[in-house]
Amino acid sequence: RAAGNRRIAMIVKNLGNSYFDACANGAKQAAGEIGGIDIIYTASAKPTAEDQIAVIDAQIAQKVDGIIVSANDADALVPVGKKAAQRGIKVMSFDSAIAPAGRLVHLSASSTPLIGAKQVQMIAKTLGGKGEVAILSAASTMTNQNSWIEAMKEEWKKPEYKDMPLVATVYGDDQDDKSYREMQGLIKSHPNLKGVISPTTIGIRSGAKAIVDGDLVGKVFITGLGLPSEMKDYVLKGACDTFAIWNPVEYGYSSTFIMNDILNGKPTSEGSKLSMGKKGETTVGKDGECIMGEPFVFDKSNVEEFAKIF
Amino acid sequence: MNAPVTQESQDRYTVLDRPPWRLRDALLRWEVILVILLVLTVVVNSLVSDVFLDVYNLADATSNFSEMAIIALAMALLILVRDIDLSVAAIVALASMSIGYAAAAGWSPAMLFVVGIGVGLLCGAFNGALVTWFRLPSIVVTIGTMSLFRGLTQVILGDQALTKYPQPFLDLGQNYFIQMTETSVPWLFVPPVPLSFLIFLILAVVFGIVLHTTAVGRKLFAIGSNPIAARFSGIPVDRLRFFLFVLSGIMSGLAGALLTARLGSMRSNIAIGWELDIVTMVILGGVSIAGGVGSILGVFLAVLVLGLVRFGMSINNIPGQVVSVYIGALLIAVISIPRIFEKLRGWRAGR
Amino acid sequence: MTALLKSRELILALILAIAVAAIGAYDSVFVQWQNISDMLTETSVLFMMALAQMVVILTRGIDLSVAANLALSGFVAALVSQYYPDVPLVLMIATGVAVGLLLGMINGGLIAILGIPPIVVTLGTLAVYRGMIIILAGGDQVNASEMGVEFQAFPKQAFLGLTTPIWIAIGVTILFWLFLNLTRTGRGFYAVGGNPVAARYCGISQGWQEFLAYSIAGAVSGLCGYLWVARYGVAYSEIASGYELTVIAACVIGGVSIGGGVGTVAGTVLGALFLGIVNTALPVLQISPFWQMAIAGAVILAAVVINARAERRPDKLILPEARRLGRTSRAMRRAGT
Amino acid sequence: MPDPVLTLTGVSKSFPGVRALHDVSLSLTPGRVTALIGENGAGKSTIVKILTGIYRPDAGEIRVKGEARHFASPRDAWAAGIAAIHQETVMFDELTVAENIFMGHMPVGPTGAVDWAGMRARSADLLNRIDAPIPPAFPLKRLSVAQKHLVEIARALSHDAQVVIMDEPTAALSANEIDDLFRIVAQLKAEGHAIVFISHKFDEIFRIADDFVCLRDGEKVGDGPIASVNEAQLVRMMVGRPVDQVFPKREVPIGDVVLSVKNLSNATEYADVSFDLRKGEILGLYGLVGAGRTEAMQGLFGITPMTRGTVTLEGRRLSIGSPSDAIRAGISYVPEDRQDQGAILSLGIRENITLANLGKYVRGLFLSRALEMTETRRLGRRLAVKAANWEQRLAELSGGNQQKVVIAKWLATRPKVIVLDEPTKGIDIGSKAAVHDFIGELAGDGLAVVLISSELPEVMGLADRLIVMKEGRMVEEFQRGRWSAEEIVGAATGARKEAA
Ligand SMILES: Nc1ncnc2c1ncn2[C@@H]1O[C@H](COP(=O)(O)OP(=O)(O)OP(=O)(O)O)[C@@H](O)[C@H]1O
Ligand SMILES: Nc1ncnc2c1ncn2[C@@H]1O[C@H](COP(=O)(O)OP(=O)(O)OP(=O)(O)O)[C@@H](O)[C@H]1O
Ligand SMILES: [Mg+2]
Ligand SMILES: [Mg+2]
Repeated sequence: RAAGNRRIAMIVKNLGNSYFDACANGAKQAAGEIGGIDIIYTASAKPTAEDQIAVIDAQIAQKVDGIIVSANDADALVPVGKKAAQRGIKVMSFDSAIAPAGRLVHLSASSTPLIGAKQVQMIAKTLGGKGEVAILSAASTMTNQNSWIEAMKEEWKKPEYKDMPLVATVYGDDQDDKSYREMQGLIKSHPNLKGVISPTTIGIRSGAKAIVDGDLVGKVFITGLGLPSEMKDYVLKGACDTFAIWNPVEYGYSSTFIMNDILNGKPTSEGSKLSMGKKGETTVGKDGECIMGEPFVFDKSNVEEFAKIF
Repeated sequence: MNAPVTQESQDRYTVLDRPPWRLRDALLRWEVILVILLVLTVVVNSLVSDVFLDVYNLADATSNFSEMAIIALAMALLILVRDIDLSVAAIVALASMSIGYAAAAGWSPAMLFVVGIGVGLLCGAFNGALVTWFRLPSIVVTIGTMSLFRGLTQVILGDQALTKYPQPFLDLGQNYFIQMTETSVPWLFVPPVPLSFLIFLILAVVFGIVLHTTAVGRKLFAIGSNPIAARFSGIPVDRLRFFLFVLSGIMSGLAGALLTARLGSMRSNIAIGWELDIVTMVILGGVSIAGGVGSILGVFLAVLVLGLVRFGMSINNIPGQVVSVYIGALLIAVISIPRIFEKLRGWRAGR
Repeated sequence: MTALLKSRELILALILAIAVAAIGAYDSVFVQWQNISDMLTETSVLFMMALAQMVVILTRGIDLSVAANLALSGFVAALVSQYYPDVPLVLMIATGVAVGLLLGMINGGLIAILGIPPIVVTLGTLAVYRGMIIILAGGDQVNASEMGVEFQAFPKQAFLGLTTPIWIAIGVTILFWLFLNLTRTGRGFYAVGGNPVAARYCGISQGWQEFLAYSIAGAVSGLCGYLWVARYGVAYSEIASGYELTVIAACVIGGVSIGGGVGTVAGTVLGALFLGIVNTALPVLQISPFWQMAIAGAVILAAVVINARAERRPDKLILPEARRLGRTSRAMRRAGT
Repeated sequence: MPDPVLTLTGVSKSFPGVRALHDVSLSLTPGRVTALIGENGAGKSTIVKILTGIYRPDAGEIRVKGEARHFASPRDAWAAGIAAIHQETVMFDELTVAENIFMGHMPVGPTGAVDWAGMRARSADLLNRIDAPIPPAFPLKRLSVAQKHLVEIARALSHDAQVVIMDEPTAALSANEIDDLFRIVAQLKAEGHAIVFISHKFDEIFRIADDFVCLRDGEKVGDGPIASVNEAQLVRMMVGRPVDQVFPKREVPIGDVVLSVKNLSNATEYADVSFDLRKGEILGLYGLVGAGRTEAMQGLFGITPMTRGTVTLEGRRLSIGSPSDAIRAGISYVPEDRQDQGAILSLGIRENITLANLGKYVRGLFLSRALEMTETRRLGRRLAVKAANWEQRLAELSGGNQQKVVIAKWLATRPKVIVLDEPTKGIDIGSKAAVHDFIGELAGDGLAVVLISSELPEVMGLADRLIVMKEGRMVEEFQRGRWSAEEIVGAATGARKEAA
């Protein structure tokens, strides 16, 4: 690394996950645009708070300038976040938040209510507002999935969904085989099931595969948060009508720009504005929450084009 | 008569008090290999990175493995007597959850530790009872209780996290228990020490003394070497094994309390997968999985080697899974060294 | 052999039948053909992995690296499919098997030649194999759309109402049965695990038997790696993580003794079936997901306790009256005729 | 005399720190039984293992029918026509009788598949040949020790070997089974096999052997036809000095009753065992193998606690639930199964000897190595344990020396009552004298001894009183001087009762 460069560590939940790889690519892109920044992209072997703390400790030991984290646990990372702050290291979270006490700002891809509402709206549109729906989530311990499910249930209270009851919530633990089995179980135990929402990239791809494999295309639809490269086939085959996600490349990109502003001494109090490079600006909200934008919706018309990118 | 016969037989063989000291034997001792490895780790790390030899960094590094290391002490004794406890991480979860609820009910920090240790004790007793009463292999029982204990945590906790703890309790886990104190001499100072590492140090000394110098320790070696003969020698084999499972539960409960204080939050996946890391520590420490062989010093050294290798690699930004590859390779390589020497000696002798 | 020996499998089969009947009575979906077929397909990998693990355990060993091996060899097979889509499917599967075999041979070599305890070797290679996936691909994964169509379609094809994974599992099971019961090498596993010293005195090479056992476990893991990756349409470092313990649990439920030398193909198949049913029945029965792990744990414990009861040796029957009542003499007479 | 079928010339073998064999030569002739004799650790079993391809000699040559052979594995030895019954039990408990007989050389059919039916048929033939009607499909774990032994013999025969080696085959057998075995040996001899027979019992050697080879400390010190030597000469050759051959009975005053056992019973193994044992008394317990002596005494010792009956020691009712209860009360038990129940092979001599009463060596909180060492040296020398040093692991000692260490362990507990279960099983003649002397001395010091032995001369030489057991019950009691070998064996087999 060039001497005098700033070092920003991007610490994600786990490696070998194309979503986070895309985020890191975005971060490197931003670093190139800004100049004078080195990105350290790393993660622990297991997606647990304990292991992530060890990785953050190693970054603190190196006295990096800033740390961007996708947290495995919101509260458990607070102490280590505070320790970093004490040693003059700026901490922010993206994707999956650290509780406010442990970081300066959190960049949400989109607002939680919006993400939740969006997914309910997507399945309602696909099903025409009629039919049983279930949720296939990641592990029951994952904070962002849980808060989206809360938001979905909030949206569900609206009268237009009265013919579209939520019948079950199951957990595939972000493992393909378990998600697949849970999906099969859902289909069998709820013969009238029409739709499934899966707010996780692993859940949605395994769920879609179970639909295709079970010859249920047209009978059951899945939606949720997925990656175009993984979902392309299933959209084309019809297991999935629409799904959403933000662009993870942009997500990493924006986070890096925000961190750059913080390192440059920009205030992070409520109401201050932080740059997201060519994505514009974001305004810091309550508890240091920032929002990148709206989730982007994919369907037959655009999925192939984006599949080439992420 | 035959009195002279026995008189004569006293002097028939000269039997030495102990084997003659040989350099090769000493060098091939497990602990010596580990010391060399430890020195190597420190030297290489401090050459590669200038932030390695920093007392605060090292103190932080110890807090990341001390809880596991505490459990490893009990696991070493279990493996020594040919048992194993794969449910330790699940016990940590169950204990941590109980602490979470007790904290929410407003219990004092001391009581939280008591709760953690108490729950651990119960879990350990459950394991011990299944293993000794039903005469089941411990690896099988604890694979079952591993699911059962963590499953119970999930049943009770669902998707919730427990995050309310009294501040003094959190301070125990998050601040240094002994503060850095410098003296007028630059190289003479009291380093900062986290509570968990301090407890590990004290326990390691206690375990080492009990195992290597007391009658109980000798009995454990006997059980590990031949449990049937040990029973015939009047050693309460099942009672001691039961006790070791309880001990393993207690250590897991204690580790659970320390971990909860350090994290300030717990979910049902806390400490997941620790069991294999702990077994790795014990095995690298030279405790034989076949029973009857091992030392606490070895386990202590292995804990430091593993912890510092891991820390050293992460400050060089090597990702977690790649670190695991090195650790796995290290484990096999180190265990192979004496065997390769033996083979070589055998070949040379054969020729 | 004698009915006495088979009693353990009988008990297990009985429990299984009762469980299926009870679940079926509670929810008829469970006993519909579609569900049973799905269940068998899902369990077929477990069948094969458990059988291979059984051979390892027979030699007093244990292989903790099977799941990591499955992930790595599945990943390599997927890479072949991604970069050389024109390679015939058979060769892709063969690649998976070959990689698995190689990894198994590494385990076997370390264990048999250097004499390192199996748990140590496989604990080490477990981390190494899984990490190799990250190193190999720089963190990339292979997605469904990147794998060949045929590559993914194969595990879904059905003949005579059964999918290919089921047929493969049946074939592998028969092979294992023939191998373990009708070959000298097969009986050698029992000898080496039952009494290693005695096996040595009988001219059976412990090292060779061990090497073979881990190689077999490796090759089967490779085959299952392909099936897994093709079935779930994704290959990356975390697939089948923690699966090794499920495989061992299946063996143990099936009555394979961790102490070595004891275990049958029938028992292991029943053990795998048992876990397969538990894993697939819980979602179908709409049991709260939070309960699933606890129930699985309780079931494993119950199964091993029952097994231990069934296996408990009768005391020595020295007193004539005890012998008259005892089973030993009766069984002896039966075996004699 | 026919040509030798097998010759061994200049064979040497060392283990780390031990020279087990040095320049040993011997030859075996068809139709003759060669006895291999020597003290514990003399190297007898090492020769057996070299002949069966388990160890490779460091130097020397093996010739079979004049042709030099190298045995890399037991298979090579079988191929050369050599089969052995080893000193260690070499059996697979979980497999069937037929598999035990044919493990390592199972018959295969044309497809390469194991021919189970053929294997069972051949097993049945072999077993019939030695009058042992054990069903070949029967699981081995359900056989008695004697039956297992027959299976081992059948296995040795299954190779169609010209040379059959038996390493202490009689150590675990009682008189009747030994007679059966000798019948088989005679039959093999008549069929033209060359037989190697290893035993520490001289009566057996003189009964069955034609030639002898004597080893001392790994070297051959004599050989020739057995008729050319007498027992005293053999012993001198073996030990290197004269040893008094008769088991001398020490006359000691018999004191008050120490132990009183009434109606000791459990459900399946023994019933109504009752006796009084006095200070200084040696009570013999005789019976066929499998008569339940071991089980009854293990019941007394708390291994498989009795279900009925009372045990009174020095007037105090005991309730013994575990060995530690028994040891605390002052009862010790030297088990018959050295490898599993007696010796802790991976621990050293010192650690073994002090194990049963560790409390005695504790100073403050810690074990005192010095105290342990004193006791180890005292007992080790007393029993003439042959070892390089007192820390040597038991695994590296010969079988007989292991047994001595196990006896030393129990003597170290200084009990009031000691039960010795086949204490001299596998012990050489010199050490046996030492053990016997020691037993006498213990009695002289006021210890009460129960001696289980399947060796009739031993019990008759040492015991003050003799109880014979059969099928889990006491059948007769004899007083010293008022017994004969015929009466005792008759009681043990049941022949006596039927005659009466
Ligand atoms: N595997 C081994 N490693 C080291 N030393 C050994 C080994 N096997 C035997 N020895 C040593 O070799 C010597 C000869 O042992 P061996 O077993 O042949 O004696 P033996 O004559 O059969 O005695 P016994 O009558 O007690 O059976 C002994 O000193 C023994 O300690
Ligand atoms: N039927 C059997 N099943 C399992 N193990 C047996 C059986 N018979 C004997 N054994 C084993 O062999 C050892 C010796 O038993 P043995 O047949 O000599 O009976 P015993 O009661 O010890 O004879 P004795 O009364 O002559 O001492 C026992 O310790 C036991 O473990
Ligand atoms: Mg011998
Ligand atoms: Mg006996």
